[in-house]
Amino acid sequence: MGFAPGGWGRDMLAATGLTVAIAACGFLTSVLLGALGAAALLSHLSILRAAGRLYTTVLRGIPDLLVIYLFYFGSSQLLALLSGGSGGFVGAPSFLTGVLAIGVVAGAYQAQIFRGAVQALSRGEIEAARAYGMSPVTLFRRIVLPQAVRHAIPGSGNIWQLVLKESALISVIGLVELMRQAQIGAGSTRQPFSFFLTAAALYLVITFLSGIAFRSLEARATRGIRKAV
Amino acid sequence: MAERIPEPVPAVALSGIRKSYGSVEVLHGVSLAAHEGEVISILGSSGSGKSTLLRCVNMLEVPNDGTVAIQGEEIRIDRRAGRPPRPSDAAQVQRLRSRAAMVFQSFNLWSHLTILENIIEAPVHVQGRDRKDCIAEGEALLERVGIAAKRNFYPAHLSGGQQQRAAIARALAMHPAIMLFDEPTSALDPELVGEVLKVMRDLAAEGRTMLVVTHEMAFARDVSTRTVFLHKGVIEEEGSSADVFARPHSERFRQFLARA
Amino acid sequence: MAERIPEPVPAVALSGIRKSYGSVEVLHGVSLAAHEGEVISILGSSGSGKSTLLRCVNMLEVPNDGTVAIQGEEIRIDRRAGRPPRPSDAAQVQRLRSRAAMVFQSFNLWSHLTILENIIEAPVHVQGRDRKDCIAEGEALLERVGIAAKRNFYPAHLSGGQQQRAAIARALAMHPAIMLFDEPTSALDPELVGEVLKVMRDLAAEGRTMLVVTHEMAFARDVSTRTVFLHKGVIEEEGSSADVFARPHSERFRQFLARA
Amino acid sequence: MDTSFLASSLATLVKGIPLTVQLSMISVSVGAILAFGLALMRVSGNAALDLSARAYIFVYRGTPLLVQIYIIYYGLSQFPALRHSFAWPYLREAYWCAVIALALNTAAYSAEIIRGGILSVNAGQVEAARACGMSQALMFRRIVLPQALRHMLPAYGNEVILMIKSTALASTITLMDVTGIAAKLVSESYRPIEVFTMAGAIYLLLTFIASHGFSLFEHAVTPDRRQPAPHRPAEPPETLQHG
Amino acid sequence: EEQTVRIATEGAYAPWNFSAPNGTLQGFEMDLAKVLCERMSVRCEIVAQNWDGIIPALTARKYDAIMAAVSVTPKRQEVIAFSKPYAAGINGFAVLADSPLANMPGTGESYSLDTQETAAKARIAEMAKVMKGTATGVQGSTTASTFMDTYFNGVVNLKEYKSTEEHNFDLMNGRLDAVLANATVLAAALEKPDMKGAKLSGPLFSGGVFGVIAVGLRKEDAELKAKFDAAITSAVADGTVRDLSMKWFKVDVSPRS
Ligand SMILES: Nc1ncnc2c1ncn2[C@@H]1O[C@H](COP(=O)(O)OP(=O)(O)OP(=O)(O)O)[C@@H](O)[C@H]1O
Ligand SMILES: Nc1ncnc2c1ncn2[C@@H]1O[C@H](COP(=O)(O)OP(=O)(O)OP(=O)(O)O)[C@@H](O)[C@H]1O
Ligand SMILES: [Mg+2]
Ligand SMILES: [Mg+2]
Repeated sequence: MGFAPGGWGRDMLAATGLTVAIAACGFLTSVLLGALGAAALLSHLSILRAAGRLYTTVLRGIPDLLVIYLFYFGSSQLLALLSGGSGGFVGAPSFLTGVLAIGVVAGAYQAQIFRGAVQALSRGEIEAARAYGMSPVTLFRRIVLPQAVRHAIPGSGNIWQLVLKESALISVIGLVELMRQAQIGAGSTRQPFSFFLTAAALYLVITFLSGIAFRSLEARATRGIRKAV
Repeated sequence: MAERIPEPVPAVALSGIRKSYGSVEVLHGVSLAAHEGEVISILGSSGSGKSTLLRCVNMLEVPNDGTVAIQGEEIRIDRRAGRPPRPSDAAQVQRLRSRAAMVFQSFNLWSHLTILENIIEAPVHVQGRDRKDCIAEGEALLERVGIAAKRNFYPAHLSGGQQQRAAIARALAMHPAIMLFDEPTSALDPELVGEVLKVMRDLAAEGRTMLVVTHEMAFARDVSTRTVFLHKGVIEEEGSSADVFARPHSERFRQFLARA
Repeated sequence: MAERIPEPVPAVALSGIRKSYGSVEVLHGVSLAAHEGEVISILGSSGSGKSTLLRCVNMLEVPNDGTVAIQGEEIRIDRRAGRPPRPSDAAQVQRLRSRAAMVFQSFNLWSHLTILENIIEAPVHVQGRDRKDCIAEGEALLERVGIAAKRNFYPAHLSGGQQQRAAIARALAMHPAIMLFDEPTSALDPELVGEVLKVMRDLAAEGRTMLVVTHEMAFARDVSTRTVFLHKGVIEEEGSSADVFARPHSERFRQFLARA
Repeated sequence: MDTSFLASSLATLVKGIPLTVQLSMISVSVGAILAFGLALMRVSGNAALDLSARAYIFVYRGTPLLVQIYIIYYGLSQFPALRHSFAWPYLREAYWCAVIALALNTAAYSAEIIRGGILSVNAGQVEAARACGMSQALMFRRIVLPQALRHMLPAYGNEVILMIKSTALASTITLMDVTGIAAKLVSESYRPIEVFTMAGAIYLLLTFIASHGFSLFEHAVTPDRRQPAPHRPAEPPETLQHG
Repeated sequence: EEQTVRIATEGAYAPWNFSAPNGTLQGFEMDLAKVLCERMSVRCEIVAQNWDGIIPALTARKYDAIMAAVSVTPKRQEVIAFSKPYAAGINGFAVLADSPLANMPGTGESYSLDTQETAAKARIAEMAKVMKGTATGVQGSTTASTFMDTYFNGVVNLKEYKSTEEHNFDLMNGRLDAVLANATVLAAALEKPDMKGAKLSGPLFSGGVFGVIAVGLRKEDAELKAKFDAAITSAVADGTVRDLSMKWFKVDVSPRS
């Protein structure tokens, strides 16, 4: 390890950066899809409910690697088909496909978490918002979201951790993120321990920093709430 | 006969309202019209369906049968068989709701917002009014109900009576044409009850239509123009307040008055 | 002088109770003793600290200063500097609490239990009584407050008044020596108010000690043995109910009575 | 698609199901018990307990499960003292290493979920329990946990599903679970898409059973979210009770 | 104009192919790739790719060739094409020096499963007697695992690992009695201090299931295959491959043809 020429520090840090970038974009995607998924699960239209259930069951159910493969090879086949030729590799950019694949999988988990968070809300307060003429969008934005955040944060924090680790799977489509860099280092120097421990430490640093963010979010979301325990 | 004289459009018109929870019907066809500027007291014993009736007016409960019209506009309800009834046109319901403010029996203040934020929430985000104006008005309202000092508190940190007053202020801030009050003075001490009833009397004088579920006989008799007595989901007695209290027709209502 | 006559031990003795939320003190040294069989009404305007005082009796709020004794046993409080005060002996508090049942202003029925389950919960699991007996008794209590038909409903499916009656039944099922009522009739119609006050009168006759926060002047005057008027966290008036209503000393209380 | 290849892969992969199911069930149950303890430590209000639980959760959520498995399986065996201790007969076995690693990992995630459930219980509900003299433990058991459970089920369902899928990492330490067999099939056939699709179908089936079980359970414990049942099963008639 | 050929490698299989810090790829195959590209007069671009996705990405045209110590097997040949071999797969067992397996029959010898099959099988039969019931580790999805499945099926308790380091760990801490792996990789590992006390035991095997190592190509790229074939043939013939092999492995792995 270390930053001297011939040290692996710089590579590990660069890979950490990529990991954070993939995870952050994937997480944002998952929040978006999760919100839509939860809306579908809670909808009074049975067709939307069924769609929500299908989404969460299938994407939570199949191995994530398979989803990534399908996104990557599937999308390149699709692009090749669209561009009409069978020339070279029509690459959907790896980063984008990776982020989408991760976001779609994690979104299925988020959907369940958001559903639970919404169902834990006080019915009375939602009714009050309805009674004051809020549209579903306003209701969601002004009342449901800020309160659901409170219930959703611990679960969502888990999903963030999941996404962070999941980003390691992206290496199969050619991106050198932290875990792949550790494997490269381990295989090249034949010293797996130092590389995996360094990777673990770097993951911990990310967790530590993101933990601060989550805690301040949680503190904000629980303003004015009397704690039960 | 009087064909040329146009009937004034009622602010709220309920007709033949039936409402069931599961297989139990709690409203058995209630009809009621409130004209502009009328104050209607809804009396009745606990569990008689008063809250349910009030909640049918703004579609928090969708009646299984019957119609609701707000200022002449009938709310369209989708009652296809095999599923619970619901409004066909969500936008219509939102529009009509923003003209009818409600004070809930259990207050239902938004727990993540301070009292002042609770009050300006709907005016700013539903009615799209200017935030600054709303704050100024909200503070004036809080002053009026005597909890200005608590404006930056969260609901969980208020006493019951303070919460109820905040809920009343929240409804007033909407400048609604129609007000639905569900026992708005239940948590207040007698002094404050007097205050709040005075506020309601002023609102009545301004010509707002009010439906008030109440246990305050004095209010029903002296302030409201009309009194309705609900019993087991049926209107047992209805008429001008003066009449009803002076000459009650229904045996049940006579009993109710006697015990009060 | 009267050294030989033992002073009866008060069922509840509060002395010098101070309570602050953050930097705001809401009780400024309240002392109050309730002897066995006494019914004390606590009057006061909204926000004067009535609920807070009641909650200090069973340590839901731990006073920042002063002592609380239940049936002669003083609750030990750990008031080390730099952190909020709390009871030193959790077991003691639990024991004393199980002798003092409370009806909350906002009912606080357990939402995951049916009404009957709510009622038998504490008798079975805290007092360790026989489940069958408790069910039989619980059903009798529900009958008495008029909601026997709702025994298998969840609280969310009850009207406000029904919830309040369930909360009263839940407290009664504990056979407590001391009862703490926080506005137990606020959600009830006048008929039921009469019923519930009758129940409370019976309890008083049985010799239970009661502290009742109420806005019902009639109850304070006619049923309670003593009346306390709280104003801004201080007891402004205290005495036998007959005296207090006939010859109020405090100017503030006179005003309160006048406006009621 | 080569259906006969798919069928023969499926037949081989099915042999891995018992191991996958065993690993999931044992680690989820052990993990749940640990998680419960950790969550209690988190909300105990005792600074020392809270901090140690937090540190545990921080480390276990913060590092990849693969690394954890790696450290438990290869790392611990680096210490000769351990190799000569009573624990070695267990730690020697990849099976127990996998169970330990998976259980410790899910404990950290589940603890956060349980904590979230506990925190979402309304303060009034707890006050009512305190007011009637419930001990802390009784209150937890009778009031807080049943309500917390309702709120946390969706997130916990997620965690169990994740766990079922995470058992796949056991294949990295020589265990032949569904994934281990799949990897072997891929290396023999070089048809990853087909093999992984079949393996995926197996995982989908397992997770579907789990998520369906969770929906049923959630439905069963939330009668208060629905309209009251019109006709409850009749209580035994009065005469019978006396008879 | 010069044609560009993109070659994928794993970059984590020292000393065949591995990365230096900052990502530059090195090793036997990297040196060889340079030689081959010169002889084919094409411009080469080398990319690192995780082993797990290395063949699918080739067929998806992400790159044109693989040089990542890929052995030629019939199954792989169903999916992709291979050039002429540039190395032979030579495998051997490593055991602890103080174990009963320390001096298995045939230590120091080497057998080709192609040309000396009967003799090799005789040796294997003798070894099977000693190794019966022992725990043996191999890297999964490699020719080593195929060899064990073919010749030691049911004899030893076979365990599959993700990498050779991992089975080496378990050899050192006593979970395994023996490992079978590519001799070049084992030899490199045995030089490290943490494998002190381990040694090669029994004969080295080549040919047969170990087959040969060649450039992986898409089946339809016949023209590119022809170019690689020509370049490899010349590099083997003039001893370049042998020189590179001696430089990186200290043994000659160049294919005998
Ligand atoms: N958790 C809290 N944090 C801060 N202030 C509080 C909190 N609880 C109560 N207060 C304040 O303490 C004062 C007394 O409250 P309390 O609930 O005792 O009033 P009350 O006499 O019961 O009034 P009401 O009749 O309206 O119920 C009020 O001004 C209230 O705003
Ligand atoms: N969600 C529900 N599910 C089932 N039954 C309900 C539900 N809501 C109300 N009810 C029942 O409907 C009846 C009428 O309730 P409602 O709340 O309208 O009474 P109310 O007249 O307002 O009584 P109160 O004066 O006690 O508030 C009650 O018997 C109640 O139990
Ligand atoms: Mg009501
Ligand atoms: Mg109060």
